[in-house]
Formats: sequence, C-alpha cells, structure tokens
Amino acid sequence: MSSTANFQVDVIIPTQTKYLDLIGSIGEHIGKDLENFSGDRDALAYHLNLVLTEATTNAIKHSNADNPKDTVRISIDIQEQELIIKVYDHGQGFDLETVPKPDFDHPKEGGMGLFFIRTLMDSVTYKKLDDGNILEIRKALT
Amino acid sequence: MSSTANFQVDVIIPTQTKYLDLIGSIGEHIGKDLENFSGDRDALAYHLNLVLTEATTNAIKHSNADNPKDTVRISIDIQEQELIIKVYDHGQGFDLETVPKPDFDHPKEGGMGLFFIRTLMDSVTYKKLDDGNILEIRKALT
Amino acid sequence: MNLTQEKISGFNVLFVKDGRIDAHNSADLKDYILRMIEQGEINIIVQLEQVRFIDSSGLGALLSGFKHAEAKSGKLSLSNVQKQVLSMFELTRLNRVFEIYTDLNDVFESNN
Amino acid sequence: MNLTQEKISGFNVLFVKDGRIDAHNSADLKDYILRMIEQGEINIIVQLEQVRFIDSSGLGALLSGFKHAEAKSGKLSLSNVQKQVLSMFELTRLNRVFEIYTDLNDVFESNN
Ligand SMILES: Nc1ncnc2c1ncn2[C@@H]1O[C@H](COP(=O)(O)OP(=O)(O)O)[C@@H](O)[C@H]1O
Ligand SMILES: Nc1ncnc2c1ncn2[C@@H]1O[C@H](COP(=O)(O)OP(=O)(O)O)[C@@H](O)[C@H]1O
Repeated sequence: MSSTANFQVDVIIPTQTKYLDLIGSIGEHIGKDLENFSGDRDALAYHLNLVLTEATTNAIKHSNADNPKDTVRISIDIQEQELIIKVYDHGQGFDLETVPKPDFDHPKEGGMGLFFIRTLMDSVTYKKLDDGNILEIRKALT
Repeated sequence: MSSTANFQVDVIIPTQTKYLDLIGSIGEHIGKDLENFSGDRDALAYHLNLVLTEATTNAIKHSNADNPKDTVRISIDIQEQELIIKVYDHGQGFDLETVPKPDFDHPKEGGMGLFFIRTLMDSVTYKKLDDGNILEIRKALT
Repeated sequence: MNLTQEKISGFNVLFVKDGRIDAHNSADLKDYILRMIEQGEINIIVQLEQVRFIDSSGLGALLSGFKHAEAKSGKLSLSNVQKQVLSMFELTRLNRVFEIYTDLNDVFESNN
Repeated sequence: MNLTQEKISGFNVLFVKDGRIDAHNSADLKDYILRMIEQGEINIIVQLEQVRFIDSSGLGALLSGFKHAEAKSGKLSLSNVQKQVLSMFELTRLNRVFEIYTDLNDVFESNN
C-alpha cells in the first residue's frame, strides 16, 4: 500500500465460528499487502490474523444469545500511519480494565485472547454503544 | 451459512492490482462457507474468486486515470436465496450490451473476463451512477 | 477437524492436517486428545507441520491435553512447529511447558 | 512472479511456483515466456502443479506464448493442470489449443 493509499473493509457475519477463517485471512492479506511497513510483514500478517480472530471469537461467544439472527460487524481501516480495527457485538458487554494478564507461571486454558490483542497492538478500548458494544484496536504503521 | 444467515462485505481498495488476491480470496472463502448450496462448493468458491477478480480488474483498469487516489468499491451480499456482487468504478464507463462473446474458433488474448462473469453467474448489469458506474452481478443460491 | 493418528516407534503421533486451529475447530482437537488419553494413550506427540495458524483456543486445547496426560503420568509434546506458530508459544511462555521437537526423528533420537 | 526454468530431457520446462495467476502477475509470466522464445527456446512446457487459480489474463498470457512459439514453429504445452484450473481451459475451449499433459513423465513418454 503506498502511503497515500486508503483501504477499508466492513464485514457483517452471523455469530458462527466458521467465519473466523474468512475474517482472519482478510487480516493476513492486508498485512502482506502493507508494502510500506518497515517491520516483519509475515509477522504483521500473522498478528492481524490473530487479533481479528480473537476479537471476533469473543464477539461471537458473548453475542446476544436471545437473537438467533444476531450478527457481528468487523471493520478494518488502513490510514496513512495507522491501522484501526473495530469489532461490534450486541452482547451484555464487560469491563476491559478488570481483565487480568495471564499468569504465565500457572498457565490456564483460557484468558489468552485479550493478552494477544494488547501485546501485539498499540491500544485497545471497549465501549458501550446504544445497541451494543465496540472493541477498538489501533496499531501504528511506522 | 444457514438459510436465515445474513452476510455482507464491503471493501474499498486503491486502484492497484495487488489487492486482487484479497478480493478473490474473500469470494473463495464465502463459496466454501455456503453450506446450504446444493451444488459443487469447490467450483462455486473458484467461480466467486474468478468473477470478483475479473470485475475488480476491469474496474481498476478503467478507473479514473486523472485521480491517483481513485478507489474501487466492492460489495458482496449473501441473502437467503441469492448472492449479489456490486463493483463500483469511477471511470468513463462502457456499454455492456455491445461487448461480444469471444470467438472460440479464433482465440484471442483478451475479452474473456466478461464472458466468465456472464457464463458463471445468473445476471449482469452495468449502469451509470452520479459519480461513476456500477456493475451488478447476481447468482441464485439454490 | 482433519486429524490422523499413527503409532510410530512406540509413540502415539497425532498429525494435525488442517492449516488453521481456531475457535471453530479447537474443541475437536481437544476432545480427540482427551479421548486418546482416556484410552491409555498417554504419551502423545502432536505433529504440527501443516499448521500455519493457531489462536488462543488452539493453545488452550493443547495445554488441556498436556495437563490430562501429565495427570496420568504421561506426556504430550509437539513437533514440526512452524515459525509464526512457535512465536505464539514463546509469547505465552508455553514453550517452557511443552517439549518442542524439530521433527519426528528428533523425538525418536532424543528418547533413546 | 515466482518462476523457475529447467531443461529436462530436451524440453524447456517452466515451473510456475505461485498459487495464483491474475492481472497482478500475468504480465510477468507473459514477458518471461516471450523472452524464452526470443532466445530460441521455442518448445516449452509450462508446469502448473502449484497453480490453484488462473484468471482470464493468465489464460491470455499462456495463449500469447503459444502463438509466439507457433510462429517460430515451436510449441507451448501445459502439464499438471489442477482440476478447477483445467475447467477454465474447458470453458474457453482453450483445451483444444494447448496440449495438456498429466505430468512431466507423460510429456516425455508421449514424445518418444
Ligand atoms: N466481547 C466481549 N463481551 C463480553 N465479555 C468479553 C468480551 N470479550 C472478552 N470478554 C471477557 O473477557 C475475558 C477474557 O477474554 P480473552 O482474553 O479473550 O480469553 P477467553 O475468551 O479465553 O476467556 C472473557 O472470559 C470474557 O469474560
Ligand atoms: N469497468 C469497465 N469500464 C470500462 N470498460 C469496461 C469495464 N469493464 C469492461 N469494459 C470493456 O469491456 C471489454 C471486455 O472486457 P473483458 O471481457 O473483461 O475483457 P478484457 O478486459 O480482457 O478486454 C474491455 O476491453 C473494456 O473495453
């Protein structure tokens, strides 16, 4: 992507895990296409795949169980200097700040998803909206 | 995809062919995920990859050459019974009805893209919009 | 999930044939390993050569297998872990939990 | 585009190592084949085992090579064409233009 290039994806999926592969692979392709990124592009491609997969998994897992037609929306926006991922769910939400870091001396099966997102990206926020919640992830592309 | 599932993608890309792989692979994944499709899903996946690739290639090739920041927008909408692809370009447009079928007895290097789209999908239209053009492709999913 | 199992030189080798382990198929992997252990196959090598991508649920499935094998005095180890996948084990320090072999030859040589 | 060339039993075999041929890389393929022909390598087998996807511009690149080879009394043929890729040659009747071999052995046996 040249530095002036503008790239955007917006996807709406049913709350089914079979779509994770599609969402993750969009991230993988985007990473490989970011020609101006000076770091390791294979690693970036994996990280975008992973972060999108983890965030979408959480949104699916904690979606509105009362609505069989519930959907998750994922948007990815590549700007000149920054990549912004937004994942919208219609579940009850949670408080991101209270989620602890995994205890690596006593590894557990769960609780690694947000750790990956926080570690591999630059900033993460989770906010209530009128009709759901939004997880917003940012990463500088320099 | 269950018959009630709703799936939508909207992508905006710079007019660069390196994005064809991403666009095509979204189509490929969608085809593989269409569990209710009774036909050959591997073939459908290839056909969606191909049709998106051909339509996006044309939109990039015939984009607005005066605008280095020109973009192409691709949207894919999966409804219960039908798949709808829309590709928006900002070029000068053309008349779809006057494009001839390839002459298979005298094969040429070009002119096979729209033939693939017409042959593999159910309907194709191309219309002028206020700020560009839209190619609309439909295929029944029964 | 596409899994095949083979007994090679006394080891129960589980080949993961999918390129991707995520929340869509990790429960299959976890259940398969737990059934192996229930049937007494407590020394397991999971061969990950085909796996290009693993998420937190995939790491969790392997960790679950490790713990269950250990509880029966067995061991679950890994082989042929691809570069980017390996970096996920490093990031979560799980490379200190699992024994990770270069390939199956490495397993057999190290255990002789 | 990832291409490698080998001389095998007198044939100029061009291996396409990319999984995808589309308008992003088909011009590379076309140019490479035309240069081979200019250099007198007019009997070419394009080995397509790795190719999972080809679009109309990829078919065009191969057809261009075929025509240029023919003009010099040579021939461009194909081998190891995957199922879905083959169906594109069938749809455009290009399977009547190219000789399509199962694999390289098939090439050598048929030309002895
Ligand atoms: N979108 C969400 N809605 C509600 N709760 C969430 C959401 N995302 C994460 N959480 C909460 O944060 C916890 C940690 O998430 P994560 O680190 O991804 O690990 P895991 O999902 O394996 O527990 C989850 O167990 C859940 O309680
Ligand atoms: N989006 C478009 N804008 C303008 N012209 C187009 C567009 N798409 C197709 N065309 C015209 O239709 C012709 C046939 O297109 P196609 O069948 O894809 O073959 P090719 O692109 O190889 O010529 C093109 O040569 C071009 O003149």
